Amino acid sequence: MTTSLLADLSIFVLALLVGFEVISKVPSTLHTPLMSASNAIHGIVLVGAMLAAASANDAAGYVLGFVAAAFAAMNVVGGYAVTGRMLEMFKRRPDPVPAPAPPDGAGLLGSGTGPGPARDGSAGQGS
Amino acid sequence: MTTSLLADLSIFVLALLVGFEVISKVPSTLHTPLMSASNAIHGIVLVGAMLAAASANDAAGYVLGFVAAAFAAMNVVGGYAVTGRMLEMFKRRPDPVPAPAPPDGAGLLGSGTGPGPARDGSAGQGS
Amino acid sequence: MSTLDFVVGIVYLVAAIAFVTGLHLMRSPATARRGSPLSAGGMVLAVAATLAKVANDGTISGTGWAVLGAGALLGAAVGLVSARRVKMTAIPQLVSLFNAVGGGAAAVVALMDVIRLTEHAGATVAGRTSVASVLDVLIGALTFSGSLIAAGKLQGWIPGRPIVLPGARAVNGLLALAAVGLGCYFMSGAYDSWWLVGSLFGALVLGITTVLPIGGADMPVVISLLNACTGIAVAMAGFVIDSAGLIIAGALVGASGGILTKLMADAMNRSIPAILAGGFGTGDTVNAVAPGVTGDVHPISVEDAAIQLAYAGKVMIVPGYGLAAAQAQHEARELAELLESRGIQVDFAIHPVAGRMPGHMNVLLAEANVPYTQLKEMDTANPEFPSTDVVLVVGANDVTNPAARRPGTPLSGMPILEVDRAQRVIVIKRSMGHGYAGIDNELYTEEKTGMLFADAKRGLAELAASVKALVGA
Amino acid sequence: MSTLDFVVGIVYLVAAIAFVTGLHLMRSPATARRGSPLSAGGMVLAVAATLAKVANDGTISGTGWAVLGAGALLGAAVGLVSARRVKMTAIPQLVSLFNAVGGGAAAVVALMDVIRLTEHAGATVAGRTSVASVLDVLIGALTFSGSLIAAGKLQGWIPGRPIVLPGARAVNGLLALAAVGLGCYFMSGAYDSWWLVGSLFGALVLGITTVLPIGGADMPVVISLLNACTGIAVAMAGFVIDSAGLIIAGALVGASGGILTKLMADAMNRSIPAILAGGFGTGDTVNAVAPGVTGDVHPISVEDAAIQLAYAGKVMIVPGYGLAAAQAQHEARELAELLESRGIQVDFAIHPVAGRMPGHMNVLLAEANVPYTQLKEMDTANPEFPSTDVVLVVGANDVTNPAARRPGTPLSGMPILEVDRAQRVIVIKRSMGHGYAGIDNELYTEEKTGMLFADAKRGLAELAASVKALVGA
Ligand SMILES: NC(=O)c1ccc[n+]([C@@H]2O[C@H](COP(=O)([O-])OP(=O)(O)OC[C@H]3O[C@@H](n4cnc5c(N)ncnc54)[C@H](OP(=O)(O)O)[C@@H]3O)[C@@H](O)[C@H]2O)c1
Ligand SMILES: NC(=O)c1ccc[n+]([C@@H]2O[C@H](COP(=O)([O-])OP(=O)(O)OC[C@H]3O[C@@H](n4cnc5c(N)ncnc54)[C@H](OP(=O)(O)O)[C@@H]3O)[C@@H](O)[C@H]2O)c1
Repeated sequence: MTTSLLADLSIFVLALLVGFEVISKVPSTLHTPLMSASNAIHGIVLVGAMLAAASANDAAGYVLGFVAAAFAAMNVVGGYAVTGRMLEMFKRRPDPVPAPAPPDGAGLLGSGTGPGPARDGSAGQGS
Repeated sequence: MTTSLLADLSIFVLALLVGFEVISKVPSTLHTPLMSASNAIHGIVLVGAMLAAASANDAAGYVLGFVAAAFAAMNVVGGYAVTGRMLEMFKRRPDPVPAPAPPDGAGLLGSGTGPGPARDGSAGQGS
Repeated sequence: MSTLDFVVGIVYLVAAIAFVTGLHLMRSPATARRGSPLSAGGMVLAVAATLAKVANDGTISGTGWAVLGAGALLGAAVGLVSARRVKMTAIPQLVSLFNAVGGGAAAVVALMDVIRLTEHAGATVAGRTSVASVLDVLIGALTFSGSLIAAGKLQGWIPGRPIVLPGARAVNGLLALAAVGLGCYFMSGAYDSWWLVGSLFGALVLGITTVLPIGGADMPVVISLLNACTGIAVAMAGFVIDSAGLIIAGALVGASGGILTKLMADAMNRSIPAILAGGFGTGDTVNAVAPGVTGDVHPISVEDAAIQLAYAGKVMIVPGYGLAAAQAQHEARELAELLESRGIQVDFAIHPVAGRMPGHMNVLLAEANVPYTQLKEMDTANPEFPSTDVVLVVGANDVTNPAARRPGTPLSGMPILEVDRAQRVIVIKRSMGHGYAGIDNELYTEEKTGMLFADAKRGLAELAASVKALVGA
Repeated sequence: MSTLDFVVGIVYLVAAIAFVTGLHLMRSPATARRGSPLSAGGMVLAVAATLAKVANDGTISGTGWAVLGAGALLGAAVGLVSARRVKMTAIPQLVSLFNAVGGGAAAVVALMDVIRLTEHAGATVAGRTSVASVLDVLIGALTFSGSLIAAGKLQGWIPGRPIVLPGARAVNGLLALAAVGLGCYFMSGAYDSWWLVGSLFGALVLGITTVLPIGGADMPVVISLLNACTGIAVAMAGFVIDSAGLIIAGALVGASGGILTKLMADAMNRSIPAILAGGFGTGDTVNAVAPGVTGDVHPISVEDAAIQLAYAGKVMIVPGYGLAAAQAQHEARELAELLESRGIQVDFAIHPVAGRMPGHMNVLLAEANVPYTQLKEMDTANPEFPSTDVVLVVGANDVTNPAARRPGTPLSGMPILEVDRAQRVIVIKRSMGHGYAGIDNELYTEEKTGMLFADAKRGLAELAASVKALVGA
C-alpha cells in the first residue's frame, strides 16, 4: 500500500484511458499500419531491458540480458522501420512518372513467388 | 525533485491527453451540454475544499473554508442538475401526446419575458 | 500511506474513469443522456471517500465540521434551486455562474493552504506548492471575475455590446504584469500570504477588464474558455494539496474544455484570438439603424405575406436569433398550427448555430411545444428547399446568407440553410440591420424575397391574424 | 530522487506525448505519414535518457555493457534488415514476429528482476512485484509463442487451416490452470524463481495450443489481439522495475490495440470470441473441391470472355484474395494496360477488406505499378457499376456476395461491391469453392454472370493472350 503503487496504478489507468480514446473510427486500410505502429511503441521494453541488464552480474543474468536486449531492439527498430515502409503507401499523389524500380529482396521470410520487378510504395490512399 | 512531484506531473499530463482525445468531433447542438458537463466535473474542487477546511483552525480559516465549501458545492450540484435538465432535450422520441405542462419558474435570473406556459425537455435530436 | 488513503486514491481513480466515460458518451446525441448520471455517480463516490478520509484523519474540529457542512449545504441548495428554476435559454449564464464559483473555490483552497503554511513567522513553502499556489490563485481569480462579467452580459445586467475603454490594452497589460509580478515575488521567497492576496486582486480586476470589451454574442466561446481555465486552476489546487483526484479531473476539464472552445469557435467561423481581442459585434440590445435600405429591397405587406402563406402547399420556417430576442417562439408555433390546420405542410429548419448558443433554437421551440418531428436539421432541410413554396425567415440572418458560399467574407465556409433555392422567401426582421457577422445579406435584395419589417413577435402575430381573417377561420 | 532521475522521468513523459500524438495522427490517411517519425522520435529520446541514467548510476559492469550493446545491435540489425527486405504482402507475419520478441523481452525482464531479488536464500519479493511479475511472465510468454505460431501460419510454414486436435479445449484449460497455478504458488510466498520458470513454460505451450486451431484468415485479428497483450505485458514489466515509461507506453498499446482488434473484427463481420474459439475458415492452401456446381452456373470460355472485354466501353476489375494467393497482380496490370490501349476505360474497385489483411489489395497493386488514379475505393466504385459494361472479378468472393444485403448470413451487414448492378460479370476462380465466410455466392448463378474457372494468374494471362489474338495486336 505504498504511495508509489497508487501513483503507478493511476498512471496505468490513465494511460489505458488515453489508449481507448485515441483510437476511434479508423478506415480499415489503416488497420495494418496502426497495428504496426502500436507494435513499435511497445518496443519501449528496450528501456526495461537496459535497466534490467544494468544490474545483471552472473552468467544467467548476462544471457537473459542479452536475449532481452536483442528481442527488444528487434521489436523497436523493426517495428518503426516496417511502419515507415507501410506508410509510404499513403503518399498523397505519387509521381506520375514512376521512379526507377529499386530491386526488392525476395522477402526475408522467403515466401515471395511473384515474378517481375516489384516496386513498393507507389500506391496511396487519397483523402 | 521528489518522486511524488514527478508522479503528479505524469498524472497531470496523462489526464490532459485523455481530455484532448475524449472530445473530437461533436455536433454543435451538443456544445452547450458538453460545456455544462465539464463544468460540473471541475466541481471536484469540493474535495479540495473539504480537505482544506479540515485543517482550518482560526476565524480566517473558517470563513475561507465556508466560502470554498459553498462555492464548490454550488458548482458541483448546480452543474450536474443543469446538465441533466439540458440533456432532457435529447430524448429520442418524446410522447406524441404532450404530457401536462409542469409550471415553470420565471427564471432564476429573471430574464424571462416569454408568455404562456413553457415546457422544457420535449424536443430532441434524433440520430 | 494508510490503507484508507490507498482506498481513497483508488476511489478517485474510479471517479476519474466515470468522468471520462461520461464525457465520451456525450459526444453523440444518442448516448448523451447516459453520460451525466455516470459522471455524477463518480463525483458522489469521490466526495464520500473524502468524507471518510476527513472523518478518519480526525484533525478537523467541531467548528470545522459545522462550517464545512453549512457551506456545502448552502452552496448545494443555491445550485440546485437555480438549476431547477432557470429558463432553458438562460442556461449559458448559469453555467458561467457555476464556473465562476468553481474558479473562486479553487483560488480559495490554495490561499487557505498557503495561509496555513505561512502562519508562523519565517515559515517557508515548498517550491512545488508555491508555484502551483500562485498559478491556482491567478487563474482561479481571473476565471471568477471573468465568468461573472460574462454571465452579467448574457443576462443583460451589463451591456452586451463590447465596452472598449481607451487605453484598455495597456491597462490590461499592466494589470497582468502586476498580478504575475506579485505572484513571482511571493514565489521567490517572500512567503507572506498578503503578496498572494495582492496577486489575487490583480487577477480579479484583470478578469473584468478582459471580458468587458468582448461582445455578448461571443460569450458562449468565452465561457467555454473560462471553463477550461477553471479546470486548470483545479488541477493546480490538486498540486497544492497533493490530491491526484483534483489533478486528474482538473486536467481533464482543462484539455477537453480547450478542445470544445476551439470547436465552438470553428462552428461560428471565428478564431479564438480574434474573440479575445474583443470589439466584435453590436451586442444584444442595440437598436439597429437601417444601413441603406436600397431600392432593390421588396417590402411586403402583412396581408400579401398572409396570402402567400395561406395558399402555399409547403412552408418552411427558419428561426434565428431575432426570434429568440423577441421571445416569439409561441407565436411561431401558433402560426405553424394555423397553417397546418389548412392542410399545409409546415416544418422548421434549424441551423446548428442559429441564435446565440449551441442548440438555442431547439431549446426555444421545445419550450413552445413544437413537435419534435417538425424540427429539421440543416442536412435534412437543405434538400427540401427547392420544393418549398414559401420560406418564412424569422429573425435569422447570417445562417441564410448566400455570401457564405463565396470566399473572402466573414461567413465564408460556413454551411448555410439554402433558403434562396426555395420558390419564395418572406423575411421578418425589424430593419436592414446586420446579424452577428456584421455583413449585408444578398438574400434580401433577391427578386423572390419579400421583406416584412417588424418585430418578430408582433410580425408573427399579425401574420396569423391576417391568415385567419383571409380564410375566415 | 536525483535530479537526473527526475529529468529522465520528464523525458519519458515527453516520449509518451509523442507516442499518443503519433497514434492520433495515424487515425486518418492524410496525416498518417507524419505519425510514425514523431513516435520514433519519442522512442529515441526515451532510450537516450535511459542510457544516460544507466551510465550515471554506474552499477552496470563492463560485461554488462558489452552484453547490452551486442544484444541491442544484433536485434536492431535483424529488425532493420528484415523490415527493409520483407515483401509488402508479408508484413503481417513480420509484425507478428516483432510482437513475439517484444512479448518475450517483457517476460525476460520480469524473470531477471525476480532472479535478482531471490538470489539469496530466504529472500522475499514485494507483493506488487510478485503479482506484476507473474502477470508479465504469463502474458509475455503466451504472446511470444502465440505470435510465432501466427507468423508461421501466415508465412505458410504451419498449415493455415485450423488445426483442431481432439480434446484441445480440455488441454488448453488444464494448461492455463497449471500456468496460473504455478504463478499463484510463486506469489503466495514460494519465492523460488523456478516456479516462475515453470509458469513461463506453461504459458508458452498455451500460446501454441491457443493459436493453432485458429484459421489463417483470422490471423490479422489474432495478431492485433496479441499485440495488445504485449502492451499489457510491457506495462506489467513497468510495475516490476518501477518505470513509469514502460507503464504508460504499455498501457497505451494495450488499450489502443484492444480497440483496434475490435475494429478489425467488426470490419470483417466477425466477433472476437468466435475468432478465438477457432475452427473457422479453410486455410490458405486447401484445394477446394467444387461443392455442387449446379446447372445454374454459366461457364464461359476464355475466348468469349476476351470478346466481351475487348468490345466493352468501361471495365471494372475487382481483385480479391484469390488474386493475392495466385500472385496475379502483374497479369492483372498487363490486362488492364492492354484494354486501355484499345481506348477502354479500366478501373480497379478495391473493397476495404478484400484479401487477408487490411490494405492488402492496395499494397499488391502498388507493387505491380498500377497507377494510383485507377484504384477506386468502395464508395467511389459502387455508383459506377450500373454504367459499367463488364466487371471482371478476379479471385474475389465474399466482397461481392449479394447475400450481405439479407439478414441472417455470416456476411449480413457488411457493405459489398455492388458488382451485380453491372451489365455483365466475368468471375475468374478455380472452382465453386467458398470464400472466407464459407457461404455460397448468388452472384455466380445470375444470368449475367459468366464463370471462368481457372487459377487467377493463368486465367488472366490467357485472357490477355486471347484479347491480343482477337484484335490482332
Ligand atoms: N448558436 C451559437 O452558438 C452562436 C453563438 C455565438 C454566435 N453565433 C452566431 O450568431 C449568428 C446566428 O445567426 P442568426 O441567423 O440566427 O442570427 P443573426 O445573423 O445574428 O441575425 C439576427 C437577425 O435578427 C434580427 N432581429 C433582431 N432582433 C429582432 C427582433 N426583435 N425581431 C425581429 N428580428 C430581429 C436582426 O435584424 P434587425 O436588427 O434588422 O431586426 C438580425 O439581422 C451566426 O453568425 C452564428 O455564428 C452563434
Ligand atoms: N482484408 C482483411 O483484413 C481480412 C482479414 C481476414 C479476413 N478477411 C475476410 O476475407 C474475405 C475477403 O474477401 P475476398 O472476396 O477478397 O476473398 P474470399 O471471399 O476469401 O474469396 C476468395 C476466392 O478466391 C478464390 N481463389 C483462391 N485461390 C485462387 C487462385 N489461386 N486463383 C483464383 N481464384 C482463387 C477462391 O475460390 P476457389 O477456391 O473456387 O478458387 C475464393 O472463393 C472477407 O470475407 C473478409 O472479411 C479479410
